[in-house]
Amino acid sequence: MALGPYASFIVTSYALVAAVVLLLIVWIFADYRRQQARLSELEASGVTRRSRRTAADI
Amino acid sequence: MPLIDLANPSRFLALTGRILPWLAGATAILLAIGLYQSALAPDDYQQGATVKIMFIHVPNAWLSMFVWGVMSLAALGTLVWRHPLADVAAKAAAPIGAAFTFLALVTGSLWGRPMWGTYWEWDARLTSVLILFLMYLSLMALWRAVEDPSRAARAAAILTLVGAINIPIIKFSVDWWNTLHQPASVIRMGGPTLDKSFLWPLLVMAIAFSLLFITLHLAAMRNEILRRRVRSLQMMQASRTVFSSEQSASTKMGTA
Amino acid sequence: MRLSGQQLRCVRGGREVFSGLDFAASAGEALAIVGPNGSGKTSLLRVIAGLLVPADGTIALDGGDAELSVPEQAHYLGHRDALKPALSVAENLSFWREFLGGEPEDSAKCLSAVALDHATHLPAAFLSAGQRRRLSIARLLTVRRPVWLLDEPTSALDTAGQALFVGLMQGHLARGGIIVAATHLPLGIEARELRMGGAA
Amino acid sequence: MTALAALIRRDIRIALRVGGGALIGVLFFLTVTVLMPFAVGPDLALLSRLGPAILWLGALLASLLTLDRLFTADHEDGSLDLIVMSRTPLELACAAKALAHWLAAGLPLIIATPVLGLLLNLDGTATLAVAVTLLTGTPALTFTGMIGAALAVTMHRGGLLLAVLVLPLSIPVLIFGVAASQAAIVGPMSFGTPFSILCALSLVSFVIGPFAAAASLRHGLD
Repeated sequence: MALGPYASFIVTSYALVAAVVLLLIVWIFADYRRQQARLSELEASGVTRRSRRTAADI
Repeated sequence: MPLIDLANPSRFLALTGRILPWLAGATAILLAIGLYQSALAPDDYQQGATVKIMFIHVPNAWLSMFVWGVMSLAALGTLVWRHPLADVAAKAAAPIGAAFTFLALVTGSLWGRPMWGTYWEWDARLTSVLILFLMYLSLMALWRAVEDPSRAARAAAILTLVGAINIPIIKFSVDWWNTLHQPASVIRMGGPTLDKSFLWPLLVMAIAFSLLFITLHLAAMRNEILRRRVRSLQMMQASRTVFSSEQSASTKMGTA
Repeated sequence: MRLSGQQLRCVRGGREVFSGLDFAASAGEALAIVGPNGSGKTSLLRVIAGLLVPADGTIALDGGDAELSVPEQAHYLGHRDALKPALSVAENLSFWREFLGGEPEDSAKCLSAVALDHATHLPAAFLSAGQRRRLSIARLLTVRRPVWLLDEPTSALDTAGQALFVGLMQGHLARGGIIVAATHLPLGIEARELRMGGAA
Repeated sequence: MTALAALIRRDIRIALRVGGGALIGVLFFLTVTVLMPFAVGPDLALLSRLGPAILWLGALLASLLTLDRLFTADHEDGSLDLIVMSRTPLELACAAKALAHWLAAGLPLIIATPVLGLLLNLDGTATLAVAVTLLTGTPALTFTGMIGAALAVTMHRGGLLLAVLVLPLSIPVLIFGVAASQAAIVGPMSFGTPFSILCALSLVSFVIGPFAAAASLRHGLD
C-alpha cells in the first residue's frame, strides 16, 4: 500500500479520527465511572430513591 | 420489545447494559473490515492515494447530519410527548455530533490541502459543515447555560428543530454564495460517479461509523440518566431533615 | 467596645430618610432597629456598613482595631444571600472565609452550627430559601468579627432555624460582640429598641 | 493576597461550570469571524489581507460583550456589598475580577486565533503576529471594559448600553493592535513602534481601569 506524496495527510487524518474517537470513548467511560461512584456514595450516605419511580422523574 | 418498556429509564439502563457489549463488538468488527477494505482500495486516477481520506471523511460528514436528524427526532419527543428520555437522547447526542462534525471538517481540510494548496477553501460543502459545527457548539452552550435540565431540554429542542429547518436553507444559500464568487474551478470532492472499488469500503465504513455513533450515544444516554439520578438524589439530600446533626451523630455522613 | 453613631443624616434619591439620629451599642449588647416599612432601617444598616455615605454625622467603634474601619470589623447579612448557585456549599463558605480574612473558624463546625453539614458538597443551587439563609449565617461564624449587622435575619427561617439563630446570636453577644439588627419580627434575644420613623 | 487569590479562583470556577459563560465568548469570536467571508466573499487573497482586522474586531467584540455580567451578577446576589466592605482594597478586588475574567474568557480567544487564522488564509507569521498583539491587547480591553461593567451596576442596566459606552474607549487599542499585526505581515512600519504603544496602552489600562471601576462602584451602590 503506497500512499504517494501526500502520505502525511492521509496518516494525519486517520490518526486524528482515531484520537478523537478514543477521546470520546474515554470521556464517556470516565463519566460513567464518575456517576456510578457518586450514586454509590449517595446511597451509602443513606439517601435512597423513592421505591418505584415512573419515567416522569428520572 | 414494546416501546413503552424502553421508555422506562430503569429498563433502559438494564437494556443498554446488556446490548452495549454486543454493539461495541459489532462496531469493532465492521470498523476492522472497513479499514482493511479501504487499505486495499486502489488509488484514484485523479486524486491518487489521497482518496483514502474519503473513507473516513464521508462517514463523518454523513454522521454530522445524521446526528442532527436524531436530535430533531428527540426534540419532537421532548416537545410533543414531553418524554424525559427524549431530553436525555438529545443532550447525549450533541457533543458526539459535534465531535463527528469536527472530524468531518478536519479530514475535509486535510483532503483539500493537496487539492487546493491551502488547508481551507471557502468551498460550499466545507463551509456548510463549518456552520453546522457552529450550530452544534451553540446547542451545547445552550445545554450548559440552563441549570434545570427539563427547561434546557425544551429550549434546546426548539433550537434543534429550527436548525433542522434552517440547515437546507443555509446549504442552499452557501451554494449560491459560493457559485456567485467562484465558478466551479474547485475540484468537487466525492463526486457522484464512484467506482465500485470505492463504494464498498465506503459503505462498510459508513455503517461502522453509524454503529459507533449508536454505541457511544447509548452509553452517553446511560451516563446522562445516571447524572440525573445523582442530581435528584442530591436534591433529596439537600432537603432532608435539617436537624439530622442534632438528633443523632450516627446518621451523619462522613463528609465533614 | 462600643459602636456609636452621632447626628446621622441619610439622603437617598433626594429624599431625607432620617436625620439627627443617634445610636449606641456596647459589647454584649443587641440593638433592634424597628419601625414601619420605608422608615430607613435598611438605610441605617447600610450606612453603618459603609455601603451608603451619610449626608452628615459620624460612626465610630471605640475599642476596636484602630487600623481598621468600622465596615472592615463588621459582618453584614443583607436581604440577599451572597451565594453562588454554581459553587458547592463548602466552596461558597470557604471563599468568604478566605476573602474576608481574619481569624478563621473550622468550616465543618460552622456548617454543623447551622445544620447544613449533610449538604457540604452539594451545589448551593439545590438549597431552599431557608437553607440559603442558614448558609449565609454560617458566613458570620466562619471569620470572627465583633459587629454583626443583620437585615431581617430571620425572614426566611422556619421555627427551628430561628431557634438555632437565636442561639448563635446569644453566643456572639456572650463573647462580647455587638449586634445591630433591622427587623419587624421579634428577634428572640434581649435587645434594646431603636425606633425609626415618626421621630425623624 | 489569599483574599485576591480566592476571588480569582472563585470567578474562574463559576465561569467554567454549568451556567458560566467562559466559552461562549470563543463561540462568538468563531461565529463573527466565519460571518465575515459571507459578507466580503471567499476570495482568499482578500481575506488574508483583511484577516488581522477581522480577527481583532471579532476578539474586541467577544471580549467586551462577555464583560456585561462582571459586576452585575455579584451585585444582584449581594456579594458585591461584601466585597466593597471587605479589608481588601476595592481597586485590587476589581483588578482581580478583571484578571479572572481575562483568564477565563480572554485567553481562550487567543488560543482560538490560530484556527481562525487558518480559515482566513493567514500564514504562520501573520497568525503569530495577531496572536501576540491579542495577547498584549485583550487585557487592555478587559481592564477598560471593566469601567463600563462597573457603570452598568450603577445604572441597573447593561447590554447594549455597556457596548456603546466602552467601544469608543477601546478604539486606541484596536488601532495599535491592528497596526502592529499589519506591520509584522506587510510592513512598511517596524513591528516595534505600534507594539510598544500597545503595551503602553495595556499598562495604562491596568492602572486606570481598577481605580475608575472601584470609584464608580463606590458611588453607585445604594
